[in-house]
Amino acid sequence: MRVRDLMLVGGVGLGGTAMMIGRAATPPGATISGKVTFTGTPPKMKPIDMAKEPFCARLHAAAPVLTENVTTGPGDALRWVLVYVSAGDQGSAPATETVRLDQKGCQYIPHVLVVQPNQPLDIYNDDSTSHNIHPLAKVNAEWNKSQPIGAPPIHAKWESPEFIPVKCNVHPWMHGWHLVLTTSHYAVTGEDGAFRLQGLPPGKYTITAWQEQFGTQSQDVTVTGSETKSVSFVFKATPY
Amino acid sequence: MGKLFAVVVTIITVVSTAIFIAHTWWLPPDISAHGHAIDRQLSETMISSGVLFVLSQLALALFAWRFGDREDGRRVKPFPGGATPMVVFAAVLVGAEILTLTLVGAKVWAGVFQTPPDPNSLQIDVQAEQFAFYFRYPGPDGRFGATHPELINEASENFFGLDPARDTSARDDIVVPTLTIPLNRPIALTLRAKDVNHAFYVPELRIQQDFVPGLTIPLHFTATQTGRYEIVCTQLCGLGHYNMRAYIEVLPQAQFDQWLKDKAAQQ
Amino acid sequence: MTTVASPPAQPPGPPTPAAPPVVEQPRPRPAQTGVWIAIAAISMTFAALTSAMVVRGSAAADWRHFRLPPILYLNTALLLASSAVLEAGRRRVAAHLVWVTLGLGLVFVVGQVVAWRQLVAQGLFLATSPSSAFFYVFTALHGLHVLGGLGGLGYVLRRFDAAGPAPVPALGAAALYWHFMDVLWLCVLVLLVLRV
Amino acid sequence: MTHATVAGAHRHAPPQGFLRKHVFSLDHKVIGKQYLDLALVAVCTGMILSWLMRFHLAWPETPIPGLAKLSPNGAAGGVITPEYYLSLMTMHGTIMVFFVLTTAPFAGFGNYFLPIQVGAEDMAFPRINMMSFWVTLVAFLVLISAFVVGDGPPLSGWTAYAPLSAVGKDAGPGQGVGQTLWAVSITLFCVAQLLGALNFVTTTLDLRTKGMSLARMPYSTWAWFITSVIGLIAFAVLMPACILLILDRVAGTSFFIPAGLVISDRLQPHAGGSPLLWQHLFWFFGHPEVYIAILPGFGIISHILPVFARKPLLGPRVMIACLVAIAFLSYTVWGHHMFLSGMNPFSATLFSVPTLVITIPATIVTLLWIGTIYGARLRFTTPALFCLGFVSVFVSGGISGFFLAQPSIDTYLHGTYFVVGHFHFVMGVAAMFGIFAATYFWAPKMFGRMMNETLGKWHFWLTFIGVYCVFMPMHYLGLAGNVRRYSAFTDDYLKPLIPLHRFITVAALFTGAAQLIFLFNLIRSRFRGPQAPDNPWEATSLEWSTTSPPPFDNFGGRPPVVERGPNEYGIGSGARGVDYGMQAAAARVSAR
Repeated sequence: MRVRDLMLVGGVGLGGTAMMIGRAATPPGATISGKVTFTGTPPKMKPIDMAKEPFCARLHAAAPVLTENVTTGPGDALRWVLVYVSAGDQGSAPATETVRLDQKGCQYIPHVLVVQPNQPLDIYNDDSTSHNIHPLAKVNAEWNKSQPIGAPPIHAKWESPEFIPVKCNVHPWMHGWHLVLTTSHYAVTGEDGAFRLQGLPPGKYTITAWQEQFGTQSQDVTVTGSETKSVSFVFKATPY
Repeated sequence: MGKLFAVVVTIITVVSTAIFIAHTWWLPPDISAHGHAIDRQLSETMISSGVLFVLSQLALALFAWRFGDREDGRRVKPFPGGATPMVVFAAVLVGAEILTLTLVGAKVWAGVFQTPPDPNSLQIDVQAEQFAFYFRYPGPDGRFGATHPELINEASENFFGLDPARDTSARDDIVVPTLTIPLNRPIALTLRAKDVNHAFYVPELRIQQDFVPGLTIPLHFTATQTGRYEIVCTQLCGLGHYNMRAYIEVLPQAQFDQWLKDKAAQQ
Repeated sequence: MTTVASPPAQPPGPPTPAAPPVVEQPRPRPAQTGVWIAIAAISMTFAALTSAMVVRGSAAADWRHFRLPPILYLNTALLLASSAVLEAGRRRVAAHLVWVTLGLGLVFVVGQVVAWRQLVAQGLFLATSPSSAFFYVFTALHGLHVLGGLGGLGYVLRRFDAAGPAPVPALGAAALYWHFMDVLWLCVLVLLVLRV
Repeated sequence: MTHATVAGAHRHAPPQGFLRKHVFSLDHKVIGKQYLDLALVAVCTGMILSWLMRFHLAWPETPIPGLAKLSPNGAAGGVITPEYYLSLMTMHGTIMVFFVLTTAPFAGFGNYFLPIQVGAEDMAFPRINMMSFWVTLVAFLVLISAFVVGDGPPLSGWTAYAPLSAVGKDAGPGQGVGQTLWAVSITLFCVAQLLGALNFVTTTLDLRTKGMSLARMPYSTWAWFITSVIGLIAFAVLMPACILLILDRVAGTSFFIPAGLVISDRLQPHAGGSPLLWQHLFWFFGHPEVYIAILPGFGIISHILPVFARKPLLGPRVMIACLVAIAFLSYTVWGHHMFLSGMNPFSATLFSVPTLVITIPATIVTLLWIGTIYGARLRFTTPALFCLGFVSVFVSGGISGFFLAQPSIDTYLHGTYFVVGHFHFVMGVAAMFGIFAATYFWAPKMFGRMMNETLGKWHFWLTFIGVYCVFMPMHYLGLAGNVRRYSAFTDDYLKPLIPLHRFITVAALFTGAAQLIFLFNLIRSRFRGPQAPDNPWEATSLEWSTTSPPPFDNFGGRPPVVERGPNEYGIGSGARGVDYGMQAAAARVSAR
């Protein structure tokens, strides 16, 4: 049971980004793909010192975890950027598969998690320490629950679209996002800043990119048939 | 029944006292310059109140043993001398003890909390928050940047609400979750709370002080032994109270200087 | 309060044969005593609030001074008048004067509400500043106690209507309480004038 | 005052019908029993909460069977979350301090026996008396409702330090609706106790029967009287403090919340308030509250001990002087809870002196009890055993006060289990022993039947040994620096102490289980067991001059005339037979 859980976590941790980019194996319709980058000097990704929680500090003794509010990759790529269809989507069947959020090594995995309204969300504590999950929701109902060692997963769902910052009250550095979207056409950029929205019926769409610190940018795109269009977003970064 | 009571009270008294005397559970070794005075005060109180404790419990036990009703029509005996001599005796005895404890204790207390810090102290800014401590050193420029609560952003590790964009003195401030201090050098902390009440407690340092939101509270001490100790919060601050801790790392002066240099380079 | 009439406790032993003569004492009046005790407790409550106000005001950068609504002085006059009427009513044991007091007391409470509305019109709400907060707390708490006093007067009037002798002790107790409401209000007013 | 039958206002006809007789009764005896029943429900609740806490401390990761169903929010899968632990702790403290330690010895027994002991027919204001009980009940229900409303019960402790208690739900689960309910409940409780104290003081001053001078009042009456004077001042301060707290929470004021607080990543919209103001107001109430809990115990012990020692209390006037001195001093020491709070360190010394001075009357009181036993003819009944146990645990708890009263030592011991051990001994266990002694002593009078002595003695021995096993080790934990109010001991230096915690937990579970004997005995003796005679213990005070239980107006329309003080034991030749003189001649009244 425990072993299987851990393997599952590992799987999600490694493959999470890939899963989110390609949700299904090339569905029919058009594709919008591209890359999110920045110009200017972004803030430093600072090492997080988890000395307060010896269990987690030991896990990251060799290589400290870095802050994730602005995560950059090679080629000025920006990671953890949400790209989604903000207008023009004709609607799709509600998502029913369970999304999983892990607390592992005193980090939220994934840092940015996308769900659709009422999609089941299971929250696991994989650490040998107690965690607390406090989504600072404004539109949805805010809650604040601890998950001690040995407690079962928390089953949650979000009812309305909202970008919800999530924090752990016990570990000040633990921050993540729950993004509740009505559309099923979305992607979260990986280390290379790339994204890919697939299976779009012909039509005119507004594509929006959202980064937690730099805000949003939008572009209108019209697609026909099964063409692939390329769109890119560039955020202006400041060091502080 | 009276004899049983006497035996039970005696056993309880003897066992309780023996554990105190044997120091089975006792204070951790003192690593502070001022702690020996507190320890002495504690020991003196322990001895004088221990004597009172044992005497009263044993008197209670003895009287319960001796003065049970044997239904023999014996007359009750009044307490020798009545209440007055005993009351006067007790008042004088306890009064003298109080007087001694107050005079000595007030001096100990004043030595810790009512003296100004040494002017050569190392200044460190401490912020307590739900549920962690963060420590700030002024950096190479020797100045602390101003704090702005509205700029506090834990996601980017800006725990103090510094404004490096506009405030250059804030750029080199060193912020760490472990209180690293040099050996035998007076340390002057300024305690500030970000959200609710907290407390700073290091048993080995024999020091404890609350953080109060809205107040800046000074606290100073000198550590006399190297090592790694725990700082814990003793003022109920919310759900993570039990897990609110930090470590204090006492280093020899040279190692401390090196540590500070390394940290400054990382900023 | 009354004094001890009986002999002091005796030492153990047979009771003294000749008990000293029992002196006739005035009948105890629990209602009066109760009101005195209530006065002590209420004074303590307002003292606590006053000290809270002093502490809170001593270091506050957010303390906003404002002018008290002038109607307060009219209300003060009304309350003092009502007390005078009640005192006359108590001495003559006259129910109609108690009715007048009841009316004046009601007008006082309404007047206090008008004072609140005037403050609200100036944009001074409960949470605007500690000064306005204390103003509302003091006046509301005093108003509640006045309403309690009105209840007491109502009880006295009901006793007047019932058969039997006039409720002199109850009237005396109610009057004592009512006068205390005056004194309390004057203290509160002085405090507000000085601090707010 | 001397004329007992004071006047028409209090003389009311016996009530008819079940509701008027047993529920909405104006009879002080019924109200006293209602208070005691409320305290019984409260103490069971509070003890179950402490069991859950103790279990969690010893085995933090072990699920508690059934708890997941009872509280799916606080203990998913049966494992208590840290916030739920703090909620349990907050509710345990609040319930025990307010609804047990204030309600039972003061409001409960006081209501029942104060009027009888002074020879009155009822309280001075029966209607206010009834209201006082019902407001207390509502306060209790409001508090308990926090378990089922909103995010659960509050978690800021029974002291509810601001700003944690004042900022609302950002401060954690239970700090929303739950904390507001707490503040409302305590406000109501203050109102109820003020009304109750008003009655107690007036009754004592005005309704004493013929011959009942102040000097002839039993010590329990004195203690209730002094306690109600303390209560009048203390609750009159806590009530406005709670009102200000409620306003901070619901109306956006800033009495206790300073500017610039960032809680749960949100800058709080408050400015300028003073958290220390709450602490001062709270402890100005809070320290006297300790004496509200324990002084009735002093009175009860001083009242009962001579009965079973068959000897007058040593130094009766000194005893009363000490009670008055303690009551007075209790208002000068509140700052000793705040030595390390950030107030001016100089004032710590000022508060430390009266705190230490209080030990003088407390020591004298203890010595008077011990001196009373000297040369006595002790009858070891259950109430007598609880009196002796009271003296023992009071000594144990009082001694540790010497340490905490000194700021220099408090620097180390503040906020540790040493404090927990201290106040549980001195105000928890000692006050409970007072309640037990009172229950065994007065149950025959209240219910007309004797309680079972064998069960009572088992109850005493298990409890007496049990509380020492629970609370004495807490002093050792405190010396080792074990911090209180922690839901788990994850710190390195605390881990070696966990075995001692397990010992305490096992002892607490056993001691708690021993209380079932008491509960069984108490309930059984309402229906079974030998009928109680009027004066089964051969005691002197007025309650023993009337029937068991007393009639509606206490003395069957013939108020007693008091001829002696309450202290007339061990008189006469010493031969078998009557060795005591009753305060008033026993007048057999017709039981209704």
